[in-house]
Amino acid sequence: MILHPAVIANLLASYIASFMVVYAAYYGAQILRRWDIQSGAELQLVLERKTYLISTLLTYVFGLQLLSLFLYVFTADTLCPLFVGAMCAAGTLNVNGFGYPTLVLKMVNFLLAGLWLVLNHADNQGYDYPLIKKKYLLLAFIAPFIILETILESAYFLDMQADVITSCCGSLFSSERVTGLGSEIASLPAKPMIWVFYIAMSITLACGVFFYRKGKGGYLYAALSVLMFVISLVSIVSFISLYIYELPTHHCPFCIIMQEYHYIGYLLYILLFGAVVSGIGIGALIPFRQVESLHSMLSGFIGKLALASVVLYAAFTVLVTYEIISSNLVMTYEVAS
Amino acid sequence: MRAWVEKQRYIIDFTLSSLIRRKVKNFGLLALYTLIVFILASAMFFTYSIKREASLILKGSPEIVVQRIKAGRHDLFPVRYLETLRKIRGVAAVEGRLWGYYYDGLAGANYTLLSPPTQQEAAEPAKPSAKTAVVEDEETEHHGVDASKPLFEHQGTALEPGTLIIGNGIARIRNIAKGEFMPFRAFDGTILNFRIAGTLSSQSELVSSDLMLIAEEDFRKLFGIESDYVTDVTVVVDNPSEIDTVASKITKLLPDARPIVRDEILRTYDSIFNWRGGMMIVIFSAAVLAFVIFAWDKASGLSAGERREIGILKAVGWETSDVIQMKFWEGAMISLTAFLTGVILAYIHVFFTGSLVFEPALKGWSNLYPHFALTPFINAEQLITLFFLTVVPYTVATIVPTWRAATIDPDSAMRHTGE
Amino acid sequence: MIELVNVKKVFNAGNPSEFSALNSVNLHIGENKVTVLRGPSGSGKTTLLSIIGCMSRPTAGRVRLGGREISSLPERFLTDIRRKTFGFIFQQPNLIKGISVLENVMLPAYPLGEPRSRLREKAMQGLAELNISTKAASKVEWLSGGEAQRASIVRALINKPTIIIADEPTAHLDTKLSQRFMEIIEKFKAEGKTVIITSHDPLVCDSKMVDRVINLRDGRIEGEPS
Amino acid sequence: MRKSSIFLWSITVEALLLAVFLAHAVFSTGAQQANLEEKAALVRKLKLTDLCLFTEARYTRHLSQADLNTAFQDHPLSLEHFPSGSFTLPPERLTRRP
Repeated sequence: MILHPAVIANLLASYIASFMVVYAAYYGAQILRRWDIQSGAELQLVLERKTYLISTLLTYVFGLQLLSLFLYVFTADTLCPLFVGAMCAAGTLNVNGFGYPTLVLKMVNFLLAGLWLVLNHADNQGYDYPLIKKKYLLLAFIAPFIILETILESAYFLDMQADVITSCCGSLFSSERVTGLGSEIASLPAKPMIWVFYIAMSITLACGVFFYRKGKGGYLYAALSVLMFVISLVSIVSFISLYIYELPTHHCPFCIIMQEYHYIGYLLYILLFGAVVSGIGIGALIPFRQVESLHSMLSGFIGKLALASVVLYAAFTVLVTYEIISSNLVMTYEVAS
Repeated sequence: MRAWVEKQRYIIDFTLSSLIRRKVKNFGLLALYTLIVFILASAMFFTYSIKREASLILKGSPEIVVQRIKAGRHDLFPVRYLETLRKIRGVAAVEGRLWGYYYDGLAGANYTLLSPPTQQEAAEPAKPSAKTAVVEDEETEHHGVDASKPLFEHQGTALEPGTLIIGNGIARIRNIAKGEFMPFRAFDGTILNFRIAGTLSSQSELVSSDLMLIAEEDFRKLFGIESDYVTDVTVVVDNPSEIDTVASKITKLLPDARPIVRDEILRTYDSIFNWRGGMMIVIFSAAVLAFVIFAWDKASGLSAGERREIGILKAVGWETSDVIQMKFWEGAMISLTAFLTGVILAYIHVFFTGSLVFEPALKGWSNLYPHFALTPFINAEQLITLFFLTVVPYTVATIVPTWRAATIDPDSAMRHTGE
Repeated sequence: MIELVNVKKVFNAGNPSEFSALNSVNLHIGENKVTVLRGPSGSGKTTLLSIIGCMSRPTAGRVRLGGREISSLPERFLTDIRRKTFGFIFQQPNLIKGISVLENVMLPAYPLGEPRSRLREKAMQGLAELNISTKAASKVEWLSGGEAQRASIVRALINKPTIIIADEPTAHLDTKLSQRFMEIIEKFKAEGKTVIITSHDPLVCDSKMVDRVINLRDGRIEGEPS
Repeated sequence: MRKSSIFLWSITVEALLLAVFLAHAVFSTGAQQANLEEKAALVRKLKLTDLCLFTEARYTRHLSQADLNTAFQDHPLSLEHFPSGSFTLPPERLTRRP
């Protein structure tokens, strides 16, 4: 294991997150078993107070997940000089088999935690805890994922050998070598990918505005926002990063949050994550629209989520277009495809 | 939205006044918190900037250094081996290096004596290798070089036999200047007097504060090294990506030789300062743990007054989540102030006062400690790591006690009769 | 206005120290009436008051406020109702030291997030009504008993509640201050507020403006079958 | 002046101060380029290999040149007796398992 401050911080964060989620899930299970809104018994009052504890814990876990996602990528970047051949975070994540799964799991957990908070906010509006059973079932569903993420992350950092030869960012993402997940992304040709991105985005935005106005097609929009999330990540690797680096071969999606590129990656990723969390939040809330106690406020809340998601996706697209226009890389010839 | 902001401002109003009311305990916590952030931040800034400076400066170090090992110890390198090295394909130049240590009893410091590569040779392998694209500036300096030119010349001071060019650290310790004499005891006890021809610049103390440049024959006379031995050998390789293959060839050809590749040098420094950063964190985590327990205890051990206060708040109309927000703000205000103050003080400490606090630990027992100003190097990653190591544990430690405090019954204020 | 249907309240149920503070209380409190709950200490007066005032929930039974059933509401909604409809005056002034009288008075309205200027003005107006506006900026510790009581009354009124609940208000006041307090209650009644007072001070119970006196004993209303 | 404004103002002032220092960091890396370049040139010219940080012992002065078991020169199990030894990890080559 590399005794590096960032590694220690990462492990500390993931252990704390797991501890908090397990602690919350334990109380959640208790609530699931003995919750009875009608009874005024002491146990019911104690359980109700516990709901505050659980929502506070989950809010902190949500924030921690977001921060530790960026710290994880940062640590990979600082450790890359230790590995022969690793030029940036992408290479370091390849040091052993746990690097990328941890990253993907961290993103998934972040989205799940976000979804839980959306559900929790909606539930708090109802005067008889309408969604309490569903949200704690979701919590029981999230807990194993976060524990799995902690195990993977510890495995990744603990058996990391300093001087393992690792494929560097260039080759990992360059398309000549078509092995490993990383290189497939890049082999998607950049020019057509731009069209795919813009078309998919316009469809998503159109569906979002339609849903916001008419209130129909919520599930469609939720599904589209998840699809758009994946397409955006893929397009970041295949063409957006090229424009930011102004280098036709540098496909790495991690270096854009580094200092040399004025931390532009943060803005891009935060807009993207915000959009997809509010997107899937809509999908999760639509089935409860006719719940009696939520009836009045839920459609307003879903409307706000839809608006937020559409605005964030639009802002993401504007930022991407600005990057493309302002970058002096001209993509006339076909690149690396 | 406006009401939400206004509510937060009200809660901050109330939290600040309640913090100020219990001045001693809260400011004690704040001071301890700032101290922890300060020490952690200083350690991190110091190690990160030294690591970066090392990687920038040592880029130009020799591509391969070959040492001879006898019985596990570094031994002198016979000159006849140089021929076998020159015959290896892909080797551009091979050159012996003469350097050693001299313990000066007077100042109690070790000096590194080095006989610099003679100017001609230094100019000859001037073909810029792919890695270091810096153009060698020596040629432009003295293009019409004449035979009588001194063997080595540094910023105008020529190094003739019998003279020395000393590092700034040595000049400072022995407070001697150009033109004075410095006695040396040779290997056989005879005293050799050398005139100081000049000193190296004070900016480069990080690499040269204990360095002494001495002519080759003086070096051999001082240490009694015959002319057919050198300390070690540097090898310049045509194609930088060939370095590893050349190194493995060297080990095959000279079993008792040990090549050290430049990347290895850079990686040594990286992992060493990682080790130090991590070591500092591990040792320091005991202090952070103690601090977290203190914060947990302070948060859960509510005094009767605090408990009564929350009871009143709940009675007059504050909801549990309002009290939780108040406690959150309490934690956030202390953490934010402590974090910012700690980081600012650490920045000043490391980059303006040259980490005064760490000097005794870093200096160790060497009286000759280079005075160097570190180039400030700070990025978001260090601040996030610092945030995770200090603010996150503090916040997490106070979550459960905060919640327990917030769930005091509203009617407790009613039950409370006696005063 | 407020209706309690066989409300029961049991503390630490299920273990030996089980103690039922209230057992099946039925009560109806009329609009714009002054009601006094009388009973020795330990008769469940305070528990009944905290249930009426939405501070705690009954173990069993129904509580209806203005026709809306509120006993199984989550605490978030209960507090919201309490904030807007009830004003509490406690036996002790229960003012928070270290902050000024004005801030103490504004405290209940903090979570509602009103703009500060409007809130300050409302508070100053309330203080002026009970003529202690001169003490607005002074520390709570410097107030006399009567002034502290009046400050806590102004605090109870800050959110313009329709129901005032006073728990043993005159316990620590001398007769002159108690009479002054009863005049204030009269003013409330004139303004159309409902007032509920717990007290065993004859000056309060036998005062002419009291519409109804309810006697409580061992968690039950007297004259009602157990 | 409301207490919350005092707090918010003091935090913004501290954040600005930090921003000033960050800018100073970015600015001075540019300004110290010459200084760095001079050190790098000296290293290239004199073929140096190590930073001169701890001059009290051979294996702490030239960390990368220390031979195989210099770190435990006197006795394989004798712990470092120089404080800097506790900071420096024995060079990797020693710790790398064959």
